[in-house]
Amino acid sequence: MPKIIIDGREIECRAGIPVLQAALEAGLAVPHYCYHPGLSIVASCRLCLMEMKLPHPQTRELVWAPKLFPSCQTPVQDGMEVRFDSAAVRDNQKHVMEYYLLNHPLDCPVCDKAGECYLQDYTEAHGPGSSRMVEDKQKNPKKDIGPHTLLYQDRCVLCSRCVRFCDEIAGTGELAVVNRGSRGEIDVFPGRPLDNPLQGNVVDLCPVGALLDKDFLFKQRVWLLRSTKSVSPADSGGQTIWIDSNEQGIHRIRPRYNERVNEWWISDEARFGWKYVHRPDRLNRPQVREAGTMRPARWEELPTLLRSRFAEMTPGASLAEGALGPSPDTALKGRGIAAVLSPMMSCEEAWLLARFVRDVAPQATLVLGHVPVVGEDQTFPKGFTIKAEKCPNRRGVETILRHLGGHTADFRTFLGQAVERRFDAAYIVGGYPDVWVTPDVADALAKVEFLVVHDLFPSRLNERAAVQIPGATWAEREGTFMNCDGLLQPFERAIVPPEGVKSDGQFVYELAGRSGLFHARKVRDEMAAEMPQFAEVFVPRELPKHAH
Amino acid sequence: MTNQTIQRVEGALRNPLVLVGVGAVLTVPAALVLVLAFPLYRGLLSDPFWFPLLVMAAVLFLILNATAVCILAERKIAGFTQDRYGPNRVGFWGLLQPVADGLKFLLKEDIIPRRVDKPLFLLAPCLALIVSLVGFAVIPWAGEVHWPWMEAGTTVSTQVARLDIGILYVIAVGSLGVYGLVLAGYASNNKYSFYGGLRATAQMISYELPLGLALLCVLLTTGTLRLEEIVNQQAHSGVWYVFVHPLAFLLIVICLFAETNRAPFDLPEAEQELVGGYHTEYSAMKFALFFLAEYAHMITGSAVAIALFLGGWAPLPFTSWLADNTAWWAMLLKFGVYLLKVALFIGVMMWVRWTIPRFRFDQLMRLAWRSLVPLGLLLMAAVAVLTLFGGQRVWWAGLGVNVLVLLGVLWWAARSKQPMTGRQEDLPPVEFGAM
Amino acid sequence: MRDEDIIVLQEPKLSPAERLYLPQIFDGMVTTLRHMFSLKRRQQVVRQYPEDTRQGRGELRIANYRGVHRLNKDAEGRVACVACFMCSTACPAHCIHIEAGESPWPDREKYPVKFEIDELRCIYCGMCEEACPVDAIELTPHYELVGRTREEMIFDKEKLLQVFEETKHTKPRKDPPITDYGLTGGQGKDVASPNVERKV
Amino acid sequence: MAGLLTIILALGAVGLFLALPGGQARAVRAGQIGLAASGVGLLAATLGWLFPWPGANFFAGCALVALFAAVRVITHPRPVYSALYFVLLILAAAALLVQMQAEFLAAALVIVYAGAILVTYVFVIMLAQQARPLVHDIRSHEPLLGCLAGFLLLWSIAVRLFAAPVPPAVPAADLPAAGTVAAVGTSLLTTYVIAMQLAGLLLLAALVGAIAIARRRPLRDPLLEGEE
Repeated sequence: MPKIIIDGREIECRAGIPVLQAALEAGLAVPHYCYHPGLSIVASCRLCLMEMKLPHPQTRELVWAPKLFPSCQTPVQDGMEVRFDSAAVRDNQKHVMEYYLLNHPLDCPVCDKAGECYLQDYTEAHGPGSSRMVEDKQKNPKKDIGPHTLLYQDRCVLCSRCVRFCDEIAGTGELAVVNRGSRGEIDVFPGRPLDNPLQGNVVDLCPVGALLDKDFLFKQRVWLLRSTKSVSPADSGGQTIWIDSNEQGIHRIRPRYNERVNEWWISDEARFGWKYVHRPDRLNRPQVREAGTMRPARWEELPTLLRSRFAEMTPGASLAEGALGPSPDTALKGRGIAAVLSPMMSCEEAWLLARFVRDVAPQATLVLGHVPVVGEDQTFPKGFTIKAEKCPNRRGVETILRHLGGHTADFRTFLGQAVERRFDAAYIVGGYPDVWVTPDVADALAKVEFLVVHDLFPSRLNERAAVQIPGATWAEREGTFMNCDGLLQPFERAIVPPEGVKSDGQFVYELAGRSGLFHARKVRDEMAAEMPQFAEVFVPRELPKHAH
Repeated sequence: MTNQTIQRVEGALRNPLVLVGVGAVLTVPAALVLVLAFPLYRGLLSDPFWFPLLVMAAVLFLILNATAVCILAERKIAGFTQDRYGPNRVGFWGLLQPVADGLKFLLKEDIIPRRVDKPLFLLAPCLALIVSLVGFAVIPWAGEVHWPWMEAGTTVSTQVARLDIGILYVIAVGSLGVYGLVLAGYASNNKYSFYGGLRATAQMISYELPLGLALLCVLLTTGTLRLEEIVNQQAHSGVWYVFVHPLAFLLIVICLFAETNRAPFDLPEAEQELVGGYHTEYSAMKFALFFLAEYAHMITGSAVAIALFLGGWAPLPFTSWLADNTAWWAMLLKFGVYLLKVALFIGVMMWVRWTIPRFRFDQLMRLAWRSLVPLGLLLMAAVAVLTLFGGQRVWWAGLGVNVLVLLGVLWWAARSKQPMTGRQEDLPPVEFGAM
Repeated sequence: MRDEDIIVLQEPKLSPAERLYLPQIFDGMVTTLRHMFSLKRRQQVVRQYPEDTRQGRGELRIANYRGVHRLNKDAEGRVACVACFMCSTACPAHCIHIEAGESPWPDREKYPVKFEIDELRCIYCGMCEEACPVDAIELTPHYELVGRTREEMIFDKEKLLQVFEETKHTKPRKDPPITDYGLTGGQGKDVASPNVERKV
Repeated sequence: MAGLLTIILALGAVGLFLALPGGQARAVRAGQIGLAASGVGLLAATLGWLFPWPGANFFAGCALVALFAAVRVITHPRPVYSALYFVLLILAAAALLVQMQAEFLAAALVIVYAGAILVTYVFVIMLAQQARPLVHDIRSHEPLLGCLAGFLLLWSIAVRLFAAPVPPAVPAADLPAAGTVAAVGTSLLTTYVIAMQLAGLLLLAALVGAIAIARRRPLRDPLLEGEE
């Protein structure tokens, strides 16, 4: 571990990183635009310049060198001494800032970046308070450079982060700096728009408001948003994200740094895939079929109803005796009952539901629900992978099922058995953003007499369900997902479920016969007592502002 | 009714001519009926059983309506004191405001909160009103009257119940007055109401003592408990007992304020602390009953105080004019005088309400127990000694004793380190809690 | 806190009469009595509101009275607001709700698709007016604000613009350049050109 | 006659025993029926008394109200209601006293009991009000012995009363004015002067004792004491 001295403070840092990175990790707010730890270093913004002690050419004595060095391009060396709090450094920052603002329009009130804009923040912290520019500012047209992205060329500071991202991370290289000097600008090739599965990241990367998300354009001011730590349900990789919401509505999703999964990036599926949360056709009240027609039910009556109906379906002894003890009936108890645990469920919910079903019917069949797979895993040059498995918690549910043992089945087998009318009752959990009830699934489940459907949207099961329970999306729940590599990551609730909907966790908590509020953490502690896999969750470290 | 209709009716009501017209239209048939039925009610008027009841009915009618007028007067006085006009929108000079208020009370939603003690909740306002009304039974409204058609020398009394215990009856009934408030506070199942009820109990029990003591001073002088006797004595001698016992009168007035829960002693309904006190949960007519009870209580209280100290129906002090006149016009005059005195008394009570800020509860209790009770005891002892030596025969003797006691108290107050009320250093800060 | 910082106040010494409080009470009663009978004071102080308004007496400071809001229109009659959310950010009562959209006019980017002020929630502090970079939102001297329902008291964009129409004669708009954003001192060229160059 | 009376009173006593708070709802209901039957029987038995002189009906009405209130005082499960029935009892008793020309006693009874003591009771009950009634509030103490004692007392009085002839109608004006304030005062200050003085002394002692108990000791502040 090399030690360097920054502003007279001795700092221990990782070997081989640039001084800028060391300073940022030490908590210094060094301004910078072009540097990004995930990208190659170009040292073009000249804002992170520092003073450094070098040996005097004659005396070999260490003295402050007369020129400034880009801290992003200078790797740390043991014993080196640099400083950022000198007059020269501050002068440089001020002048560079003034330069950046020569042509930058002052339209912060309508700029979507305002509030998280490096230019704004640095101007306030380091820059001049006024511009000496008397000429007309250069004006460039807005450019529509891709299906998701707009480029406001006026606001661009030519840090080239977006260009490097497309070259290095996405490997598609759509963006380039065209022209040179003061005419330089970011552009795409005619006919080759910025359109790759990671394209949304360039908006986050852009330190100013030059690249904007069409989706988020004009929607909100960023200071109104509340960021919640979450995990993307888009694929089984477990990309960590921030959910930015306001007034119980999601407005955008941003990557959350995660050294073990997605680093600074997320896929577009994770970024733009949340729209289904606000679909107007979501189920919003529980319904119970009575004499062939569905009637609205109260949430409070469901636990008793389900419990008693499942108990009825259990042949043999009554529920009161129905512990796991070796009674002659045990062999039969609950053979005709199945619970389909969706890989969209969190580990806690899956566990509570599985336990409930096994509690009522010890011989019930537990099924891992439909696992949607689309194509192949897609790996990008620097290793970022988009998983083919489009559900977040297949592995978590599997772990639970394996632990609980007994009768388990996969979804196909279950459907096959259902067709053979092996099941009298089944509790089906959906929660998928897309249509998952294909006609054959619907037909197979139609053979189940007492079908409980816990899902987000109306589907073909509507006509067949005996009880229909509206589900909540992941943004409305809390819990943990286990990604395909077994990494257990918690996510928090960002918004409340729509009116009439109870979060899945709370419902299964009450279904399991418990009272009070569902706290994922407490349930997880219980699970951990039985399953060591759930003892530790992984929470990536949080980066300070502007320090990525 | 449409808005326009309402506006038109309102506009019409504001016109004094319309009022006069309506009044005339109502008065003429009433007068006709009275004249035609004269022989019928002549018998009633001269009957010693029925006539007082008629007086009672008239008085009750007057008082129940006077309450409405009182509310208007209260608001007007409040307005005037605060350099405002008070209600002046409904009717000429706001005169129909009581009608509007009454209608509002009738038409408002009558809420019975879910978790109240329902029987008691309903009983409380009735109790409060009943208790404040039955006190009128012993008020000698206008002495005796001799109707022209009666035999010479016979009279009928305008007093309903000529009880031997007169004033004791008033005290007995008055002491029941607290139940309405306490039950309202208890039944409402609301902590503010509850505090109001507790405060009412403590306050009324405490102030009954000095009230009784001050009454005793007068009774020692009068030698009778009968209110009609006491008024007669004053009317004949012309010496109203306020001149004999000014200090006792002062005590009685202070206690009356407390007993009727009027400012500055309106702790049971202190809005700033207790929302509305014991009647927080009451609405519509049930609230109106409390309102009515408060004003009826004020009227009873002041009528009793007037009978005891201010000569009852006697029109002028220091003369025995009208004292023995039992003519019907004299009776009417006396009655008018009595009502005028009551009105003035109530006017003063309102005037005080809008002048003096509310006491703190500990101050209130301290005033009763540390100032008024000792003062009353002292005064009563002094008057008792005086009476023993026949001091009731000369009226200025009582005055002298009162002045002496007052001077003595002043002297004591001058010597003592602490003020009679207010902060006292050697005591723990909270004595009676925040009830 | 040191001992010498403590100032011990001597309570005023009360005379025996003052300790009885009665003289003070009578004093106070005389005061209130005097007020009760001073018709002149009453007439000076009280306004008979619907007939006698502040405006009628010329006492309303039109320039700074904070009454109902209005949304100003620019010289061409378009809403002046650029939907920057500054007012709703500054609003301490959270009574302003804006939904922004792409402006249909070439000289600016954003405009409010929806602009609602809950006049019942508003505390009329004037912070929105202070925050507005284009002087689009203003408080007017109009204070007679009544409604029969809560919904009626949520003023939408049309209603707020209507208020402007009604009050523009009593309180004219200052008419600053709309694209200024209050930041450059009137340099009206700072906004990105609305002509989108299609690259796709 | 005496036998019938005994049966009626015994019915009342059993009814009272059952109706006392703390029993089963059905038993309470039965007890109430028993009490009502007993009351009706008593009314029927005294029917001969009811009309001999004007005002007797009023007397009987007040007496019945007093009896009913008295029963409710001990059978009502909620202390506040018990206290209020006590107030009703006092008022009915006062009315009876007024009937007997003892106006002073009536007034004194109302002032002292209803106006002071029971108000204090209500005050205390309200202050000590628990979330739910306490055991000693909802369960009567020694119900059997109490009912038995009450029954015996009532029985002996009733039997003696009914054994005597129906009292003659005495016009109110002819009754000796023993209950007037003057008469009461005179007898208090002549015949019973020593008793009254003793009672006064006793009350004074009680007052002094109450003050001594209730007096608050000044808070002892160690800092201040050190200075002294």
